[in-house]
Amino acid sequence: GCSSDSGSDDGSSGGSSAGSSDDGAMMAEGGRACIILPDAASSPRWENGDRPALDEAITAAGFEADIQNAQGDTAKYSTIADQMLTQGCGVMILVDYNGAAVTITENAQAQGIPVIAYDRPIAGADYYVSFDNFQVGELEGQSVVDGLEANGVDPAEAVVVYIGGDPADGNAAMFHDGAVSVMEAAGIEPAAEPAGKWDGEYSATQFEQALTDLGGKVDAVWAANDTNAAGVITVLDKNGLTVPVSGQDASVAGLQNVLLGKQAATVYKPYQLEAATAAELAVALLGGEAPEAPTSLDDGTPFFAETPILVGPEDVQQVIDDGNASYDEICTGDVLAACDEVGLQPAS
Amino acid sequence: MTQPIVELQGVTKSFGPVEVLKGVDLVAHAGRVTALVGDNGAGKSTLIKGLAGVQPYDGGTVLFEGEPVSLHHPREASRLGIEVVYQDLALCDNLDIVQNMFLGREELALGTFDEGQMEAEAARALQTLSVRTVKSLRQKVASLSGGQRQTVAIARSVVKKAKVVILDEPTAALGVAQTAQVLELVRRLADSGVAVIIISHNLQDVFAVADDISVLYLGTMTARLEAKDTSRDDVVGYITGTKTMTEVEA
Amino acid sequence: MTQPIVELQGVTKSFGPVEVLKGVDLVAHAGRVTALVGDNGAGKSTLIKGLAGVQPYDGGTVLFEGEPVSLHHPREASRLGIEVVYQDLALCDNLDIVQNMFLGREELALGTFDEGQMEAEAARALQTLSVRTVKSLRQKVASLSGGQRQTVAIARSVVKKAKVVILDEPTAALGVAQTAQVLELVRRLADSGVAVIIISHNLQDVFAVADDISVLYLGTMTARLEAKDTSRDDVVGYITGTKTMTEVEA
Amino acid sequence: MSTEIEQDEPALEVDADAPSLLGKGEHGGVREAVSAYLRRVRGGDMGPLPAVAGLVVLVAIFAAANPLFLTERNIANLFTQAAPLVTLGMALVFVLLLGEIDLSAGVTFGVAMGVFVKITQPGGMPWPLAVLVALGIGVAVGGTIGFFVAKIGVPSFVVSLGLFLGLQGVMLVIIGAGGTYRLIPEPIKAVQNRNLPPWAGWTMLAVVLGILLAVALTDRLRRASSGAPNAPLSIVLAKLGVVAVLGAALVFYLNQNRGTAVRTLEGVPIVVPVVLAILMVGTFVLDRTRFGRYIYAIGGNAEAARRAGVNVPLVKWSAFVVCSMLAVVAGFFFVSRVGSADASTGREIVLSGVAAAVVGGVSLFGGRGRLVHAMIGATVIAVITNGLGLLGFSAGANLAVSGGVLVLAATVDALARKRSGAIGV
Amino acid sequence: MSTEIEQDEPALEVDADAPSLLGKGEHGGVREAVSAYLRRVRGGDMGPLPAVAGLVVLVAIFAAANPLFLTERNIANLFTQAAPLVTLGMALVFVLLLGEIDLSAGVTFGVAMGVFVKITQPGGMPWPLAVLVALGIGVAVGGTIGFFVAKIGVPSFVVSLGLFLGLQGVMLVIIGAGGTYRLIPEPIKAVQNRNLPPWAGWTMLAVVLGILLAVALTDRLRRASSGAPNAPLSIVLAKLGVVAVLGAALVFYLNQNRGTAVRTLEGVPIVVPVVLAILMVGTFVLDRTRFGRYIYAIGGNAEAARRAGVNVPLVKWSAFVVCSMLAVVAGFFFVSRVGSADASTGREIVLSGVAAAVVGGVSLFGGRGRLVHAMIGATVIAVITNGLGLLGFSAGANLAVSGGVLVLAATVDALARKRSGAIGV
Ligand SMILES: Nc1ncnc2c1ncn2[C@@H]1O[C@H](COP(=O)(O)OP(=O)(O)OP(=O)(O)O)[C@@H](O)[C@H]1O
Ligand SMILES: Nc1ncnc2c1ncn2[C@@H]1O[C@H](COP(=O)(O)OP(=O)(O)OP(=O)(O)O)[C@@H](O)[C@H]1O
Ligand SMILES: [Mg+2]
Ligand SMILES: [Mg+2]
Repeated sequence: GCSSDSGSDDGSSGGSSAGSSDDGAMMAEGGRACIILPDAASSPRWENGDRPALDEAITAAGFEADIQNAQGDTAKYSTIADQMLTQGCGVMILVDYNGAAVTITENAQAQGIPVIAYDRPIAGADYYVSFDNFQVGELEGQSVVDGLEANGVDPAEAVVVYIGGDPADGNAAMFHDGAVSVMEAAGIEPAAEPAGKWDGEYSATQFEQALTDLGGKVDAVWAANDTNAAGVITVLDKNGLTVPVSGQDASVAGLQNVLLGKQAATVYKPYQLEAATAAELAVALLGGEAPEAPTSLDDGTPFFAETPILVGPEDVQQVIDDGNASYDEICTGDVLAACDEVGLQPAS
Repeated sequence: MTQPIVELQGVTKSFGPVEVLKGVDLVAHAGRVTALVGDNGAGKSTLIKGLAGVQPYDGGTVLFEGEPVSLHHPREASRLGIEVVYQDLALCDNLDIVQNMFLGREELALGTFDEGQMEAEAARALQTLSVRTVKSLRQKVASLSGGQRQTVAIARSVVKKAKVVILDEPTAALGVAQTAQVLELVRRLADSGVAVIIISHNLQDVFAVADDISVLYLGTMTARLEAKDTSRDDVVGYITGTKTMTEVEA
Repeated sequence: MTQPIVELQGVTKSFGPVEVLKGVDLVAHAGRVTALVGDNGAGKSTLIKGLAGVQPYDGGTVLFEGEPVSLHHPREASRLGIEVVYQDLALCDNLDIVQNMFLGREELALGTFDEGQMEAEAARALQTLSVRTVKSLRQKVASLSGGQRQTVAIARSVVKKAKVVILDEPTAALGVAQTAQVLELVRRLADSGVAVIIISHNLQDVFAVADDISVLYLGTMTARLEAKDTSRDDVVGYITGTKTMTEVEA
Repeated sequence: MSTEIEQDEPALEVDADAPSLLGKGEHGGVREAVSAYLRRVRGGDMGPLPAVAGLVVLVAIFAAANPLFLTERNIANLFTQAAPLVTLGMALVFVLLLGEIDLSAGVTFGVAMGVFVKITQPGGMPWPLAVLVALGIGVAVGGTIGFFVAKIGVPSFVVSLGLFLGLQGVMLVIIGAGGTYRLIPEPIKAVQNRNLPPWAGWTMLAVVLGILLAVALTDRLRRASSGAPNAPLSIVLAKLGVVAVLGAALVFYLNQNRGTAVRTLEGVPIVVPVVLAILMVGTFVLDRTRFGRYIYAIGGNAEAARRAGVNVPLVKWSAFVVCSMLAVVAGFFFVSRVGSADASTGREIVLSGVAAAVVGGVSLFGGRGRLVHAMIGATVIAVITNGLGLLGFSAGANLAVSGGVLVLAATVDALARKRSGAIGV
Repeated sequence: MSTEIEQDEPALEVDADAPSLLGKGEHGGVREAVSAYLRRVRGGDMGPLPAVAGLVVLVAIFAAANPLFLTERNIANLFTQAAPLVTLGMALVFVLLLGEIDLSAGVTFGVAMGVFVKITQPGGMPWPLAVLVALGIGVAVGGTIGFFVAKIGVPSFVVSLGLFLGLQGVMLVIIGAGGTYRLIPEPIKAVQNRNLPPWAGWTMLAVVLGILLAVALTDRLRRASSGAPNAPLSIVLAKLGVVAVLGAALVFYLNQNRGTAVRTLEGVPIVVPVVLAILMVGTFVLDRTRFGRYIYAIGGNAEAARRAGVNVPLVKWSAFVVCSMLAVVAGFFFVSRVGSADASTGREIVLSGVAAAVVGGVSLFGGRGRLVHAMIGATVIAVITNGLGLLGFSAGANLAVSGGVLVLAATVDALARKRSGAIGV
């Protein structure tokens, strides 16, 4: 395992190598934070949320941030890492994509560069900063269970369909396991669990077929994210049904569906928290310190855990206040009435 | 003699390092059949592809009815009234006989195809050419015999009224009766005032139908003769390069 | 007469609804040139494609040196020593002259191609056929003239020693000199003991070279003649169907 | 021995010995027509028959595996599920016929839908205007691909792959923060989620039959007036009869109530007549206009078409524009089903669209295929997804079975064509 | 007038008037060879020249945009980054030359790597055996596709799309949802992550030059012995000289220390000689064996090849097997770089592989292209990714620029070919 001590050593050796370099371009090495984001399409947060947040925090501390996106391609991921290491890094913040970050972590550490695993665990990383994805799943499961109870349906009797994410994605497995742990505890058995994908249309078709198979009866749907939930909700609408549907990401459509009562809740992960922690940690490492983490993972990796938030209609205001959604985008047309009902305001 | 309808002056064409036409002159008169003969690879097909706009010449001048014209696209040749039957036939295998015959010149009525009209015209054109064994006008040309394909290509050139008709070895794959019909067709086209240029290796056919004979030898025009003033042996001599001449006035 | 090397008995072939060969008999003897003539679309090419294994017959028997054989694939024909020049030439445009001539019969040495050997043989074969205008043996056949392509296809059939050589309209695109060379080649092949079957519409060529003449009319064999016993007009009569006969013993 | 005809054209002498080919091999009544068709099929001219056979087999298997498969409800699902792919497949036919491909068709509609959904958020543009904007994006993308392919001669695989990447970038910029946008305009939502009232279903059928009859009769009149023979009227009526019976069965079936006890759900989904209209107009264009004819000609032999005076670059360019525009229409069906658009809309679908066309019998090498082939092929693929969805396999099994069934469906087609020994020459 | 030659074959009479074509148009020294080459290029026989030109332009642009681009370190990165795509591109050339496609090549190596990584977990199989298993998976997949394409006649687009889906399902079963396995065997890791010692780099160069020289000299001897003329020795030496100079420059460059002060990093990455070996063996097979010649012949005119006695189904089948096996090799380079395999390994790469080949000048319609074209095309694509990676664009801009540059690279190629007016026939 990597103790925080070794992180400190690595940090200083990175700094010394920068000092010894006579190449002007290499001067930045000690002061550069290299950040790789996984993709752009699965969730808007990476490009629109994390990128500016990390960039701002690190730049404000007087360091340089090199942020790139692997666009869902493991080979590209490695290429980007090579390019970053070519330019020199003082610290790396990696969001793993399908295991691509493992070797990069080793390579970076071999060059004395500490690695922060961001949002997704990486075996052998020096630090792990993340929302707890299992907990995200638990919250989703909780929203389904609560929704059923609010409708007066006994979870043990309820017809619940599971619409998961891409099975090749490690996080999808964690969301699933988290959700199942809660739902199972409440006595829910999946009535159908069709093949999943991070894809609204595919989810719509799969849900429609499951619904047909169930004779048109469903009491709740566990959907792994807002996009999948949107596909499910369209099919429910078409069939004149309204049942609790879970989701995550607090996307515009997700929040609107929550306000309209078509989606029970969406799990909100204010990545600013995550980004702020990671940036703070990176800045400390760049400055040669080795901060202590509050907890650690099973394998001993120091872990800074952030807590996800379940957002029902009443909690949408917080998302808006955080600047992670805009009142103008959400409260339009048919949603406006629902906004007024819960008294939503534009962010101050 | 009257002004030629087509006159090529010093046209040249190279493919990369290979010079195929080395400054060729050619004239064709309305109402006359001009035979273009020459050895394999002499450049005959290249010469007429230039005239058809399919493979533009690199240099030289083309006069049409005395005016210099640009021929950089088949449509330009078509607009001037030049119709060509290519040696490689250039048919669309996936289309049927009628569709091929009218490609690029479909008969429209009410904005859509007038299939009946086209079928009737196609039937007449093929009958003219003594076609007996074709099963249906709606047969795809991919399934035609060699001679049948050639007949379709020739028929293509007569369904539209042209000023100049160029036929590149039109009878190569044809049977006895069909060859006779094509030669008769050529004669009649010329008699009706069309300038016909015919390429053939069959000197018997050439003498049967041609008024003028131009001989191409390794990319240069070595002889321009009137058919009635020359003999088979003479022409063979020019073709094989054993005879040369200073150009006659055609 | 001796046993024929190839004997077809009542072969039939249909394309969907269209019956093209309606029970055709044909014999070819070693050392003799058999001409196969007939109108366009009579079924000549279909007949020899069956013999080449390219388009197997639907019915009938093929005897090779007296033994019934199966011909369902070109390789089977090739193994029997049957070489064919197809009317549509069947060359690979993206390969050069040498590569085409030796396709399927490459000369190997040390497990890899012996290019020098192949070039030398190709050069000799083309020289035999009076080829003058080809620029290089390494030219892609896509860039050859019609006659040059045909010469390459013919040369293909002579670089390998065969028992039966079938030529489908081999001189259609050839010039005067090349045609003469091909006819001479045919004669010499036969003289060296090969059975040659030649399809041609040029009756002059047929009479110049053939020993036997078989006439196909609308998918049936209407005449089998010895060239020396018949005349051009007779043959034309059989081809166009104005004359019919009970079969002669060939 | 020969007669002379006086006419405008250079005098032609007809060989009286030679028969006129007019109408040869095209006579006979219904019975003759049927037996001629059967002979044609045996002769290798299969058309979409193998795909239809594959479809029937698939339907039979799924129906046996799950009795719900053939319920009115599932059949209605099938129509709406298949609509985007059917339309995308038809769009691709226009470029596949040329021997080209458009890998960007999916993201093209993704971008168009991203823009559409965003500009029709409440307070935005009126939806009919936004529809035009979306179609305009289709034209722009298709025009760009067409320009590079037709004018510059870049292989369409590379151009459209470049756009596949590039447009995803554009998409990210358009969709931006907020990620997923809900589809607002009700009429667009209705396309996939509402049904025609029962009477309108019957009207639709009547209109279709009327158009088919009118076209057939006009044709006959015109042919008669130019002296070309017509097939017997009985054949035309028999064909129409078959369409009428199948159509009536379908409309009747879909007009049954497939809702729950509390909520009726009946009628033909609105998307059906829209797709039918596209099919009919598109088929008309491909079969009866110069543009369509030239697409086939270029696909068969581009050089021959060029020599015949066809403006090959223009036709190619236009085909790409048509493809992208129809892809945008497919996009409308897509978002109408999903109810929202996000940055990944349309990224996955294009290979399925090409596969749909190919399974239906369209050749990737150009020159062979019809719109209805793409429709049937897309239906095959939609049935696979639909049927497997009912069976509730795990993701791994689902993928493996989908792939296997796709190959098998294509095998039926290939074997049928092979057995019939269709050799081109 | 004519002379007679005595020989085994039927006596042929040579026309003494006709010139012998032997060696025609192939004489001359270095100067003539260069000018003949230039004329050939002007005449439209461009080979990979446009792709090379595009590459040079790209390199110049990126070098101007970021001074780090041309550092030893980045060049070394480029080689290892490009290796999987280069190998996959070369694999695909075997089927593209036939006019076929293999959309499953990426997931094929995904499955093979999934299995490989799993069975070589500590306590598992020894890695050399596991390598054979992985290659065996390649043979099995290629054999399956080849069977459906060559024997049954299903279009390869559909078969390989079916396998693309199906193998992803297999992957999920092997790896398990969400699982990631680390690559354990050091030798496989070393391929992409370790370098040859400097002396070995020079040895590699010497071996390559030695092989090229030996082949050239054997050829000359053989040609001379059959009486065929040889090009002047000076040309052979000049060509070898060019290879030697470029190779030496590269080896020298890569032998510089590109590590940090504390850790030296120098030498040619191990993957380079491996890829070179594949290139040379593959080129040998395509140029000098029947199998290779028949692949070109089938791609040019399958019917002509069949009539020439080529066993078309067998050659096609084998080409698919070779393609899948080489794809597995690409997979080794891929996992060696990434360090782990999961259920999505190889899912995205195949279109880039095809694009690499096409950008390099391989025709999608078959019959035209060489392995080195795929190598150059893949390098173009790798340079795009590498260069943009140094510039640090946002995801949207990065995608948009990649797509645009890809189209531009292909445009260079198309314009070059067009300007030279290369028209077939
Ligand atoms: N695209 C091309 N590239 C290179 N050379 C070509 C090309 N097209 C034709 N040639 C060469 O140009 C010469 C003339 O060809 P052309 O087709 O004009 O001959 P031709 O007189 O029609 O012969 P034939 O009687 O055999 O048809 C030939 O040597 C041929 O090889
Ligand atoms: N694949 C096919 N499908 C349908 N009909 C075919 C096919 N191939 C040939 N035919 C028909 O079979 C008949 C005989 O064709 P074939 O090519 O054998 O004629 P041929 O005697 O060689 O004529 P030609 O002298 O014109 O070359 C023709 O009517 C032709 O249309
Ligand atoms: Mg010619
Ligand atoms: Mg024939």
